[in-house]
Amino acid sequence: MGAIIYGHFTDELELLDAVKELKDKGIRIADVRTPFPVHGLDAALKFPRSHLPKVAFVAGVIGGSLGLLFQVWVFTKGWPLNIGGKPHLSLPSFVPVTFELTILFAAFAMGIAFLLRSNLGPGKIPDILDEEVTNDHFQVILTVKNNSLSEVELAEALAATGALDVKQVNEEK
Amino acid sequence: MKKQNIPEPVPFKFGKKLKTYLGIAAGVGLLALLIAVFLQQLPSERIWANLWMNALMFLFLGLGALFFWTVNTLGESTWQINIQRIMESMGLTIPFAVILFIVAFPGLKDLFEWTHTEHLDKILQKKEAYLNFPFWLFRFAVYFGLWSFFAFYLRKISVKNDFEPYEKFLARLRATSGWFMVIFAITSSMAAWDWLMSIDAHWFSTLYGWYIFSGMFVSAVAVIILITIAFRHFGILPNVNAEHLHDLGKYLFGFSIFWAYLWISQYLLIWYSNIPEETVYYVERVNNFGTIFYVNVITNFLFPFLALMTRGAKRQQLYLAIVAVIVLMGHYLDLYLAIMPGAVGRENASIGLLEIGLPFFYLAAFLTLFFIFFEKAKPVPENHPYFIESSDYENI
Amino acid sequence: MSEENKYWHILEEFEPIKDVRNPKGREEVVSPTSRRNFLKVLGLGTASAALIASCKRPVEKAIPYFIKPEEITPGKAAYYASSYFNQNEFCNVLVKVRDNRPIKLEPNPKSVITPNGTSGRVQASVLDVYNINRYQHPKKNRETIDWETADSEIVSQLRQLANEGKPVILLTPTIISPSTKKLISEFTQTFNAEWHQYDAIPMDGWREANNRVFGTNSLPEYHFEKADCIVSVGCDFLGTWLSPVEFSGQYSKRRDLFNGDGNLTKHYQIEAGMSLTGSNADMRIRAERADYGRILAYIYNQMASQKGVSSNDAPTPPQEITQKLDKVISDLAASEGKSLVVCGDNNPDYQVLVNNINQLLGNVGNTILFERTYNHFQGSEKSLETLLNSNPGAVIIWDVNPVYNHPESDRIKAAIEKAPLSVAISALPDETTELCQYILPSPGYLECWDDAEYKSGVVSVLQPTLHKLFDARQAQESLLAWLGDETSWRDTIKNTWTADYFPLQNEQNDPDRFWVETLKKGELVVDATPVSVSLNSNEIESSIQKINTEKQADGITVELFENINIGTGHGPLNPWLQEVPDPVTRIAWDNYASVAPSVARQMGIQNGDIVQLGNLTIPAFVQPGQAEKTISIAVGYGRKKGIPEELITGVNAYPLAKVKNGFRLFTSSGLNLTKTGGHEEMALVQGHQSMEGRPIVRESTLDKWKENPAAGNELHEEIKHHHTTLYEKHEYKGHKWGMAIDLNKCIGCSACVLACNTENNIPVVGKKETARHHEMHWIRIDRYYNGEEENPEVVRQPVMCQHCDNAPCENVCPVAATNHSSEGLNQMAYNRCIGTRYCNNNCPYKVRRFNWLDYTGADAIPNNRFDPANMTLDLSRMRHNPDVTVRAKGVIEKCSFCVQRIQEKKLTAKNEGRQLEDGELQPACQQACPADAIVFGDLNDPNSKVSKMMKDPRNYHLLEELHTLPSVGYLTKIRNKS
Amino acid sequence: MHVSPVREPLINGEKSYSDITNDVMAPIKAKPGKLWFAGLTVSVIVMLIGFAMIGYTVWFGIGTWGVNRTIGWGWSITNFVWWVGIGHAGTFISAILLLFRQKWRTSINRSAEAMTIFAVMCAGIFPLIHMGRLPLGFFIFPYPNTRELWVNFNSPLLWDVFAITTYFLVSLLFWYFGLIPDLGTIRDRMKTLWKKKVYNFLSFGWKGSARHWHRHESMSLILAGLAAPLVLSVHTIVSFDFATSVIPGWHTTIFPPYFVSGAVFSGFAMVLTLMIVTRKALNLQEYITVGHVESMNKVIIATGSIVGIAYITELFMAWYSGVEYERYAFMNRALGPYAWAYWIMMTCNVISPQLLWIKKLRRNLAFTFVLSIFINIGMWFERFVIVVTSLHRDYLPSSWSMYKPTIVEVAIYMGTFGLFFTLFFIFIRVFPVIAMAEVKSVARSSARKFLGKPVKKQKTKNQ
Repeated sequence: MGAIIYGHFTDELELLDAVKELKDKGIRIADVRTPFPVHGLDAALKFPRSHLPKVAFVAGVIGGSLGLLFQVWVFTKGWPLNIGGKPHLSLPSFVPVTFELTILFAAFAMGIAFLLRSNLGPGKIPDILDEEVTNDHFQVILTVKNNSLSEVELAEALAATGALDVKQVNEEK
Repeated sequence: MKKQNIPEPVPFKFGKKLKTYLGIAAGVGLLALLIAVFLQQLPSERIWANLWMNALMFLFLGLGALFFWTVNTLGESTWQINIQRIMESMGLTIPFAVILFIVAFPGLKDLFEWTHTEHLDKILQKKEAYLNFPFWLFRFAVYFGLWSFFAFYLRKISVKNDFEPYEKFLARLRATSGWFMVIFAITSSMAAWDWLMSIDAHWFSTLYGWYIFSGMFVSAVAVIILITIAFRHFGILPNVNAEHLHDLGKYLFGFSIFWAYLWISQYLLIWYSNIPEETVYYVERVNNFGTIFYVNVITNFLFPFLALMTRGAKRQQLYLAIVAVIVLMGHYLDLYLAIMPGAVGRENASIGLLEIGLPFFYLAAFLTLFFIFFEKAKPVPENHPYFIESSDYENI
Repeated sequence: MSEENKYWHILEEFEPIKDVRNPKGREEVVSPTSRRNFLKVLGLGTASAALIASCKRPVEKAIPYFIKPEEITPGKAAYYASSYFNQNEFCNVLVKVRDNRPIKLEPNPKSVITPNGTSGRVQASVLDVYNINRYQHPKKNRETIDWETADSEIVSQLRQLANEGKPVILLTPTIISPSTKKLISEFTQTFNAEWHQYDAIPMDGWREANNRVFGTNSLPEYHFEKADCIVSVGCDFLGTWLSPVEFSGQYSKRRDLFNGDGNLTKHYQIEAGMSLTGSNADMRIRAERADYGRILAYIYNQMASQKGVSSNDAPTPPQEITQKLDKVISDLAASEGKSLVVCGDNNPDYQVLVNNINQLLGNVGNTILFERTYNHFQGSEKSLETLLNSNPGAVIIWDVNPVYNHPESDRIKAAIEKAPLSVAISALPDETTELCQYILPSPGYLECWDDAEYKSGVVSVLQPTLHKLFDARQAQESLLAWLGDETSWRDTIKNTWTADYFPLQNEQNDPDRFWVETLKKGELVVDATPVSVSLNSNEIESSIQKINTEKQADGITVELFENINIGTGHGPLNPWLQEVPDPVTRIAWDNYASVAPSVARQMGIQNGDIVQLGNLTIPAFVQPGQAEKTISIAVGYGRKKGIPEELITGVNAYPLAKVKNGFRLFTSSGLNLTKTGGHEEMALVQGHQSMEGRPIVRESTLDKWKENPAAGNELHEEIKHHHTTLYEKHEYKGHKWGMAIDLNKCIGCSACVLACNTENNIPVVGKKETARHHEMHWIRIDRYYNGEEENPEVVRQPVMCQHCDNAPCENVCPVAATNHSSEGLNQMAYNRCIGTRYCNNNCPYKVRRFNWLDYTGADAIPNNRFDPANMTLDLSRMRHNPDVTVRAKGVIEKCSFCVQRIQEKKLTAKNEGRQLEDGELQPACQQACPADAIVFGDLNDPNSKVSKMMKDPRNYHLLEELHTLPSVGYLTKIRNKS
Repeated sequence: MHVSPVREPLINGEKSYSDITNDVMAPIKAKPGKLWFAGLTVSVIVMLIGFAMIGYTVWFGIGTWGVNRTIGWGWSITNFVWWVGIGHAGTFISAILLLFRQKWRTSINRSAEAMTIFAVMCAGIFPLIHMGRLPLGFFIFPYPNTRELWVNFNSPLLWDVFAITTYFLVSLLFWYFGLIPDLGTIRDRMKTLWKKKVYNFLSFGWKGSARHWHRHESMSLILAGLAAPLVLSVHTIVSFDFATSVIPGWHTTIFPPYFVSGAVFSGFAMVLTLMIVTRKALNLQEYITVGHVESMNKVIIATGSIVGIAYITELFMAWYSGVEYERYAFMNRALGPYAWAYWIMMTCNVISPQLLWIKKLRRNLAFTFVLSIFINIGMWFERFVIVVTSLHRDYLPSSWSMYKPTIVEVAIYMGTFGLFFTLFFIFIRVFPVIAMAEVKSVARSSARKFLGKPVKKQKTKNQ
């Protein structure tokens, strides 16, 4: 049922114009694939801001507090040793480890969140329609499923924006 | 973006209303001083220490701004071009700080233990080759001479470019900035030793100069932010947009962290080794100025760190202005903590009318000079080769 | 410790430790280590069991160890009174025995001669028993034989020789054992033998001088503690002369400002090479060795003219010396009857002068007493000469090594080789035993029964503390066997004592009880007949004349001296002793030619450059304070036979000694010093000599101290005043251990270092490793020079872990392997240590030691052991103190304040339900210190000695400006000079 | 986005997007040459010798080194700090320069980051093997053990464990997540099936979707924000190893920022050393241009001058302190037995970079190459001076001594070079040395083709 229509551009400026054009026509764009992050595409596609920074923040807070609390516990409750006459609660000493754990947790939580959210990961097989999108093709993908227009109309609309090689495949599912 | 599309800035007029406000502020400051001297009859060292502290803060704003401008010039960055004239004009106030310092000169004996040459202890005798008044005065003159020269010369090149658009000015600006950077790197540290560290004459810390520098830089950025927001608000700098505020906010955020980094570096190392020759500085502050000691870290690190962490915070002008004001006050407190325990001592030091009121005079003086200089040139260096870049960029 | 039998045991009569709380025989504290080592000993089970039995009754069969002998509580040490005597040094000791093995020697506080401490050599001697190089079986022409064969062959030959009328020579070291003397006289009578005593470094010249002046060749008692003014001409009385341990104690009594009244001795030292004693002097006068005679003559003449006695013409010493001597003379004159002049030279003419000076000063009868006399140094060159000139039929050489240590060793060698029968009785192979047909191994003194009369009327016993490790037999037992006497040697001694000494005392009525009590105490003091002195001042003239005719040879004079660690070089060259650096030069493992700095500069000599002196090639060492025309070389090095290759170090300097007028003199003049161009890396432990103006050792003078007891220590108050801290001190409830070291009393003898080595199982690393600064000593004695290099002042400072309360080392250990105990100890968890050495880097005192290689064999990796001195053999490891962990490769170690002793004594006190007494608890260094310079105790107890010392105005802490808060305090050095 | 015409293009040679892909991928596609094999062989041999010497050290003990009771750390910690320092350039370039919007970073960040990771690997070896008991090294991790003894959180070495581990992991993450799109690019160009599969596995199924890019960019920015203070913290904590102590010459408060600056300084020098050779060997002159070299040289002169000022500050403050130990320590540095090391350090680190004030020299590749090696040497000596000359004469003159490395220490140091270059040789064959996607993203604003600038004759010959 759900056919996929796609075509590509060789210049990101053309792509941007095309996306705007399609959007103006009320056509929903399923995906745009580019060899590099195109400046202004996020806005054109009206992506909301990513939540990854929030993940990083929360994870950092967790990592930092765990690190700090653990150190405090070890030195005041776990086994309060007298080390060099320093106070058991030697907070300045705890700064470096707390800091490092904050960064470690934040970075890895964000990395993992990115992979999960984007469904990426070792061994994932991508649905590649045009191998040149990782080289110099800027590809626009439309689906019938989330558009009210028919396959032909969509293809025409896409071709009208100047897209090259407009093709159609039927989704296997 | 084309140059034509960039809105023309409104030339700034140092109006009467503004002058009146500044006059009132200066009056408040003077009144506080008079009350302190005649009514409260505060101990002389507290009066002198206040004059000294405010003179330093006055200098810091100009010097920090000059540094900010030159470092951005050297880094070939562009975003700051739209607010460059603010920094330039702030830098021009440097020579006037001399007067404020000289006003405090009669109090040097109250401030600096090492000036009492008649009874120096063993350690101070060892330092006498450096810490003696004639040499100190000589260095004072050299620092101000060099800084003033660069402030005026750089400004001259910048303004010239307004009338003779020529690529070469950029090169000269850069070269001069380079020289200034070298001079500044040496003199800023030395000045910090001369004017602040030697108050606690026995104490020493290699990091001290850089620590003071970081505080100075953050204070200057805070003031730049406030002026920028005001000018944007009053339409004097129509090109300034959220992107510029975002960048300024990032600097305030980043360098507050940098300041905290230097603070913890110095404190941690001295705390860790616990050698009396070094701990004496912190023991005095932790024991006798405990509240201020911790409030200092909170206002200057924890507060801006949390307040400016999000993207939105840095782009919201009112919010950013409030943060900047608080951070500026925080660094005033930092300076207080650097000077008072050594110069005044725990018995006599406190924050009262004088400490709160007197800065108004200095702030008014600073702003008056600033407005005078800002008025004298175009609000933006529109012939700067990166001017268009500066008006057309985005933060990710 | 009121009851003495609680203190140490004897084997004769076992008295179990009375313990109220613990049922008898129950183990108290058995650390895992001791249990492990204990099990190891099971391997030796038979021998161990046999040992217990052998002392009481003949062994009939081996007893398995699980039937625990009554006397032994595993994990609990027993102490036996015994004595150490090694040719020229004597000390009463307690032998600490753990699980049947003697592991440590401690001073016997009941001793009248050496109650304070021991020397380093005594401490180290415990290792000699466990020497793998010892002879293990009797031998004939290098073939192992059994004792019966050896005995029958020797006896038949001896009888034959006796019949033939050929002299049988018995050559022994000085024998101070009354029982042995009796036995020898029996032997000489039976076999028509001649008995000669031989000393490696003799004092026969001095005895001769006493004979000439006092009419007796006895060696009198010297009382340094009674002397207000000591003048020593080249005499190292604190290190090696006559009775150094005894003298150190006497000397330090008069250096005590903490207990004392400020009445310090004034000590002048006139010498050529810097000696240990010279480095402690209030004023050291540098003089050429060749000038000693003239100096003594000058002093005598000045003194005589003051006294109105006729003086003799004598050449005066150089003027710069006479100037200084005048002050010496006036000080001597001011303390008549309370002064002491001593000289270390064996030249009888010098000693005649010394005797006369002392006589003029009225010292004889005051500081020099003939009531009791020393019995050692009986050897005489003349006696040896008769031996060499006779044509002996048999030579029995008993534990002396003249082939090595006599300048005319060739003649001795020839005499031995010529003799039809030559027998060596010795524990170890050496140059002399090599030449003998029969070699009869003798055991170490810790395996022996013996007695000793060191001073007349002061008789001590030696008792075995260990079953004989090898098939060895005491020399006395051999003599008994040859005499056909069936009495055991122990019984012979006992018989002597019950016959000779029992009547002289009146404490015990029963002779058997008397014997047992004597063994417990280890010592018996009986009245001695004072030697009568008849003065003869006529000798002086001829002596001065002889000095007058002393040829002033050009060139260099070499003086040979005895080094405090190696001594005469007799015995097994103990690796511990070798590794302890010389207290003056701080060089270990070597001897060298000490050269004056000016000479060295002139000739371009650097430390370690090989120089030639006569036939001797030896590395040079630039020694500040060395006289320009004198070169000092230590004897005792360069032994080659019977020593493992790694331990062969240095050069034999004995050949430079000279026999002159029938006396062996240890100088050699008219030599040339030349550089050979070679170079040798010496194990110099301390490369930098100056304190660089730092307040490390603080000192002042007596006059200033009298005005202000904090003189020289003004910094202490100043620093204390400036002390600030960012965190409060931890509180120490209960005990807080601390140590105070009186720098005025420390003489630098290194006994503490060796005691520490023994107590704490410190590995030996060898010469190369020491040269690479990998030495492992937990305590070191820093030595600094002050003033001009021609004749600097010397200060010393024992430095061990300072147990800082704000320890920089503890902070930085990533794994918390070092931290602070609740009693203020800076403790190391060896098994936690991963060896980052960060702690050592951050220790301002550099007292931490790292196991660079597998020195101990405790490492898990096989085949990587580094053990040049055979210290990790099973045999050597029997000596280990089982209470102290042996550290593995890659682990940091350091002074623990002898925590094992602290724990032991705390437990003892607890079991006895009482408080620990002050002074009861002594770390090994304090215990061994003959000068009482180290005091340990509880700082939380305001009445403890250490607390009081810490409050003394002289007290300071090393590097106190760093606020490390050390638990060790130092008391300033106060020189008696103006 | 407007770009001022006075700016120099970052990519020369009229490159289109696919040109960029092809140029960067060329070394991956091509068969490796003889030189590459020779280099790899030498590196592997040197590395194996180094490993053998490490085995020797672990077997026989640290006594095989020249360190002693006075100088507990010799070459090992010198090398550690040196390698860690070098490992600072990569993350500095990709994180801090990203925050400062320095576009020239895109051409060099990939290889610089790889270098960072390799250098940190080399660095990490030293604190491990300098332990006397390496097999028990796991004690440094706070794991629950039977004695319930944790680690000492007061110890800077422990902080190091956390800092270096975090730095290594986060740098790896940052580097690898940046690689993912480029690995996708390689996957799509690979013809052999197994290679395609391998690269697909490595590229995590990347397909260039705009949503992914959106998140990727957002993540990169935050990662940069996290990595920037991390970079500062790592060498700060390394400096704490010394600065927290009480040893004169070690204990000084300026160490944290000065070490960071020195690290970036040495890191950039190493990047330059490698890049000047690599760009030639891999034919990437048009991507890594003289302009890049000049920019890096500017960073070098800035950081080098900060280091120089720190040296002088230290020296002055030692005098100013009036503390005799401090004064002596610095006198001894400049005039003592190790003065030669001090003056090598001064010459290489402070004096020679000042030549870069001259624009011609900044843009001269041969000069830059030589200078970068000078700086590497100088920075090694800086650490040597700090570690050894401070320790060899500290408080008590009785314990002063000298230090000389043994052949074992030298071989281990060389071995880390072997490891470093082995990894680097493999890296340039397997991964793209230039971040293709990032270069493409700035191409429109910075490539000569898009700027429509005529190719100017380059003045430098040795490009």
